[in-house]
Amino acid sequence: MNIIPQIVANSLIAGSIYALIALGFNLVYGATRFVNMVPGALAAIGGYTVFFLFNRLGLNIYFSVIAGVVVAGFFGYLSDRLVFRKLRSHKASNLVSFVASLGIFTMLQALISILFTSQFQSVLSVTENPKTYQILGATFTWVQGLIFITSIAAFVSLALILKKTSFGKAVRAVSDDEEVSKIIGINTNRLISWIFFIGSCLIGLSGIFIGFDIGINPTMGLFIILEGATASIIGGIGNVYGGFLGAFLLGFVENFGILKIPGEWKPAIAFGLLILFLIFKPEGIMNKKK
Amino acid sequence: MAYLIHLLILFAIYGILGLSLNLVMGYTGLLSVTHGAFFGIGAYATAILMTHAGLNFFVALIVGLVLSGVVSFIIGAILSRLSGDYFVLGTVGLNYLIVTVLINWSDLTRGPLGIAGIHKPHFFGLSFSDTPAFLVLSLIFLALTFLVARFVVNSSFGRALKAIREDQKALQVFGYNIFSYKLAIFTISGALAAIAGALFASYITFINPASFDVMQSVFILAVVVLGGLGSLRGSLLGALLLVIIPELLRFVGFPSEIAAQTRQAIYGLLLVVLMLYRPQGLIGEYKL
Amino acid sequence: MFSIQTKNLKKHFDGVYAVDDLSIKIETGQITSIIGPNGSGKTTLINTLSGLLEIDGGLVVIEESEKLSKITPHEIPSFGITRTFQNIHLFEQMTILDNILVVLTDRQVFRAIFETHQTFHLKIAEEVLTRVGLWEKRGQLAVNLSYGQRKLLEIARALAMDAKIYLLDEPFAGLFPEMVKIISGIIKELKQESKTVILIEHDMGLIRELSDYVFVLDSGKLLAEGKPSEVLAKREVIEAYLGE
Amino acid sequence: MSKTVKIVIWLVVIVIVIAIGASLSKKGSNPDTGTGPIKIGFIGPLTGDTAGIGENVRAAVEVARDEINAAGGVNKRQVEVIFEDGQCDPKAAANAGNKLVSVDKVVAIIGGLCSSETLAVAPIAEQAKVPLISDASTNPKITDAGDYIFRFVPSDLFQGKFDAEYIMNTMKKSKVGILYCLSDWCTGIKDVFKQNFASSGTVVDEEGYQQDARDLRSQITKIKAAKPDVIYFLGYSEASIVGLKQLQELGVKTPIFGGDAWDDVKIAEGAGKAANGAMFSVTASSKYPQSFIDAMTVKKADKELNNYSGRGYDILKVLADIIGRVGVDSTKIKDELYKVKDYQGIGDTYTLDAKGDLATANYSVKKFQDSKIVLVQ
Repeated sequence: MNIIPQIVANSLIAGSIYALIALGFNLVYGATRFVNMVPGALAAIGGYTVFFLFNRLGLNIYFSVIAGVVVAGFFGYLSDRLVFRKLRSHKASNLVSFVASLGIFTMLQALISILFTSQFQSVLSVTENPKTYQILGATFTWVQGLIFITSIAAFVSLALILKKTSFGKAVRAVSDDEEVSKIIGINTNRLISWIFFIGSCLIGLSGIFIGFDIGINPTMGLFIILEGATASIIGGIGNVYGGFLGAFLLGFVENFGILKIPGEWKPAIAFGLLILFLIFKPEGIMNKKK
Repeated sequence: MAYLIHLLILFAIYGILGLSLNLVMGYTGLLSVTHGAFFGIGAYATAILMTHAGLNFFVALIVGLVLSGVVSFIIGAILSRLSGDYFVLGTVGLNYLIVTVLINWSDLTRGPLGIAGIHKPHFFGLSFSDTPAFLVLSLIFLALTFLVARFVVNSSFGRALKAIREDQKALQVFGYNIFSYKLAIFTISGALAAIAGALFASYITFINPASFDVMQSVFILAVVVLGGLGSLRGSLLGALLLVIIPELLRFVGFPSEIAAQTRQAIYGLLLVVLMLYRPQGLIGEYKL
Repeated sequence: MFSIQTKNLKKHFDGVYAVDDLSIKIETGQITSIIGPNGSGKTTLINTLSGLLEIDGGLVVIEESEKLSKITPHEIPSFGITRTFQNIHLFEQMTILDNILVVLTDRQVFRAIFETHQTFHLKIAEEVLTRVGLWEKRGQLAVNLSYGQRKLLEIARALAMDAKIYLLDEPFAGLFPEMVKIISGIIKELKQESKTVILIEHDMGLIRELSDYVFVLDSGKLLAEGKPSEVLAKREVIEAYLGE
Repeated sequence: MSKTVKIVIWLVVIVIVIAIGASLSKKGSNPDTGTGPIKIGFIGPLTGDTAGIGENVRAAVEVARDEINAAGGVNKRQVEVIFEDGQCDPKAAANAGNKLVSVDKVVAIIGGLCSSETLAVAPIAEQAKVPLISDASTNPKITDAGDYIFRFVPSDLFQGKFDAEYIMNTMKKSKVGILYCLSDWCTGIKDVFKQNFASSGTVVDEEGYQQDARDLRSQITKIKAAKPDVIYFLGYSEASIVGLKQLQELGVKTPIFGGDAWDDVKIAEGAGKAANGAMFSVTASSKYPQSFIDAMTVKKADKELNNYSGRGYDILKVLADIIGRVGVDSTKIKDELYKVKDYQGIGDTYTLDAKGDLATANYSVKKFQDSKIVLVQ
């Protein structure tokens, strides 16, 4: 029984989750130009909000998902408004902002485990048998299918917003050069907060999907942000299209790599790839050489 | 009182780690999140040499020092090419890689089972098995590390490091091969961290890969950032505060189930407040 | 004897030729000025000569012996070259004294670790800093100096290198008259010590007063060269400056 | 950075250190003087990804403490249990151990749940002559960690051997695919299982996964390709729920056998139908008494009742019984612990051998059936 189609399916599923994270991560990185750890905690916040609304209060699933995304986005906006905006006014270096984002990350993660204990929770109760689909011998559940479609949709809509709308042009201007865009009258602070909001919504969504597919626990954030960052570097940091491509490349390399080497080396593949790209092609596939 | 001695031993270990990281971060301006791995390499080198090869602690320490120096040379060679955000991400990636190697190379490191039964150091009949004696030994090593660090910092090499921190591009033009300087400071800092690793392995008598992961590197980073970048005494201060104060929280009667999480939350808040109001740390001079 | 020559030197950024097939000869012991409108490739030329930018084509010849198609920044002192920067590159959070000492002490890693600055280093530093009037302020951090003092410190740092060839990128930009006098005095002293000076400047008065030879660049090409009085009178030079 | 600010900061630091020293010596009660509460320590992971198990055992020990105190305590003295977070990390466990031994001067310590905690605290307890009784550390190295070190859980040697024999002889399978987590418990059992299984079966594939990894699809796909006739799946609750679901999603029909960490209602409910038919071995223990389950429900820890919480409860009960007989002298307690024989607890029947380990460990096999756990043998 040939397992290649199953490996391809696994890679696509992993790739689409990484894609959502990478899209959000890149959007935020593009505007702020530093490695931000906060989105990791936002993924957990998204997942836990849905868990609280759907599992604990039993509200409608679609409402809880939308609420989860908005709450994650709000926390992203809040972190920019209270901390990063101040740091930008101090002209703080991006290493200072990195350490600050690390502080917020640790704090949010600790608060979640205080509120929800550090138990592992599965969001979708699986009593009813999950409907699985079969394509060319590769099986996947409707949740995984939904993740794949949403990540494609998120990518397309984001690409359209950036290209067509005036908001999109302003976002690209700020990503290129914050000072210049200040001069030509863009209220960069407000815009960056909006970018934070959208980026955090995307990452919150990825946290929610991980919750549906696998489950959530407070310490899920660190690995998510590292995978997201790796995918963005491979694709081209700050470049939204690059992040999307890098995510699927990472998914494929990770899953096909396992064929050759034993499973326990799986995280080594992702970080090995990260180091290789950092040294030989730091600007990633999509960006031109800086 | 034995508990305070125990904490002071940990202070000495984290003081050595803080000093060695400050050389790379405070003086050369490289934000490295891989120091936990150097700490681990030193611990594992000593533990393996003492348990498998039955070497005396001090011999194992020296061999461990050299081994970690070689590994940090290789890592330095890889990382010194990167700069800014890429450097930070590169160090995080390498830390993960090294921990994965420690977990999976099970015939050398016994993988997740860790290495147990590492006995205390003894030196021609003089045994350091009880904690006060071990504290004296650790403080001696801390003093040695401090002197080495001060020697390096006050030398012309140290001044060049600060210049790399300030303006690497300009310094090149005046005849400095930046790559070899970064490589040298990485090796020195890695070797010094190995001392802390050896002390940790022999004091706790059991090590496993989990205690040398990215979170450990973040803790060491916090020690340096809190104490102050570019100030050796600052790293000692940072180590003292971040080892002692969390233990105080054990006595503040938090209900036991949230005591540990509140510590994490306060520690995260500390980082944020520091970065907002005092990025150069308590008694540091260099703003990151 | 020409201490530096460029042979069809080329430097491009994504197709735009900042330095386009440039061949110039710099006379030893002379003050040679390079003038031209903004964006004519002056700073790019200096950055290429000092190894900060890769050479895309052509050669750089040092002392008519070394033919170089590639220069790494840290090897230029071995060719007797040093420079200052148009936008100041000082070691900000270090004292003025350290800014000088760092270019005096040993470069080799191993020897540098076991060396601390000696009295003779201090003597040179004192001499150079007194020349620019900053010796009393040697304990202060570079970041706290005024704009003019920082320009002087950059010059002092270059002097401390005791090089043969000095690349000065707009050393007078934005200075008060008495600071201009100090720096032009230093440049003249360099000439008496038969050092080669390449000066980038916009102030025509200074050009006439200081330079022995002038090259005029326009969008990377050599427009004109010669004595300052002849070159500055040429019609096309004036047009290039006024912009057609 | 004016001089005065630096001096002020150093003064503040010195004051803090003195304050700590004073508070430690003042707070540290002198050795047990026969009055006031009997202090017993507890070390287990209250944060991190094994905190789920840690919190559950803590609740069980609290239930035991309340029962003892309600019945008038021991020799008319109340029992006080001091809970410290070991975080499954040697340094944190050593911190906790030192604090319990030298500041709180506890009479005995329940714990190290993770083997890494027990191995780190063992030398501290041994030096202070304070008995350390682990409720869940199965690393074989603990057997000879010291004569004050005990455990009320069988070492990996027993479980690995039993599982290998059960799969070979009862299930009559010969080609096994092993999926194991990279933690001391899983690796320990896997190594012992492989030694015993080699006698008549072959291990067709062996895939490890990070303890907190949640996407096991690639490992499962590889094992499926190796066509084993049984899968030996070792993991804690979280990874097991996810693993069982993904095994079902990937259409794996081969029978699955797990370790005693699966004796957890949460896995039955979390994995639901995906776990149907999966079997696992667990130390033969009668079902928990209803009174225990009700008490745990009160502490809202009922959903996560697992194999180790019963053991934590039993250890405190055994300690109370011993202290009742021989008083609080820790050496006497140590000697009594070696004499524990056929003590019928709620988690197991305990008989300790000369090394402080459980002498016997008979296992029963259970299986998941429609979100319930059913006894097979």
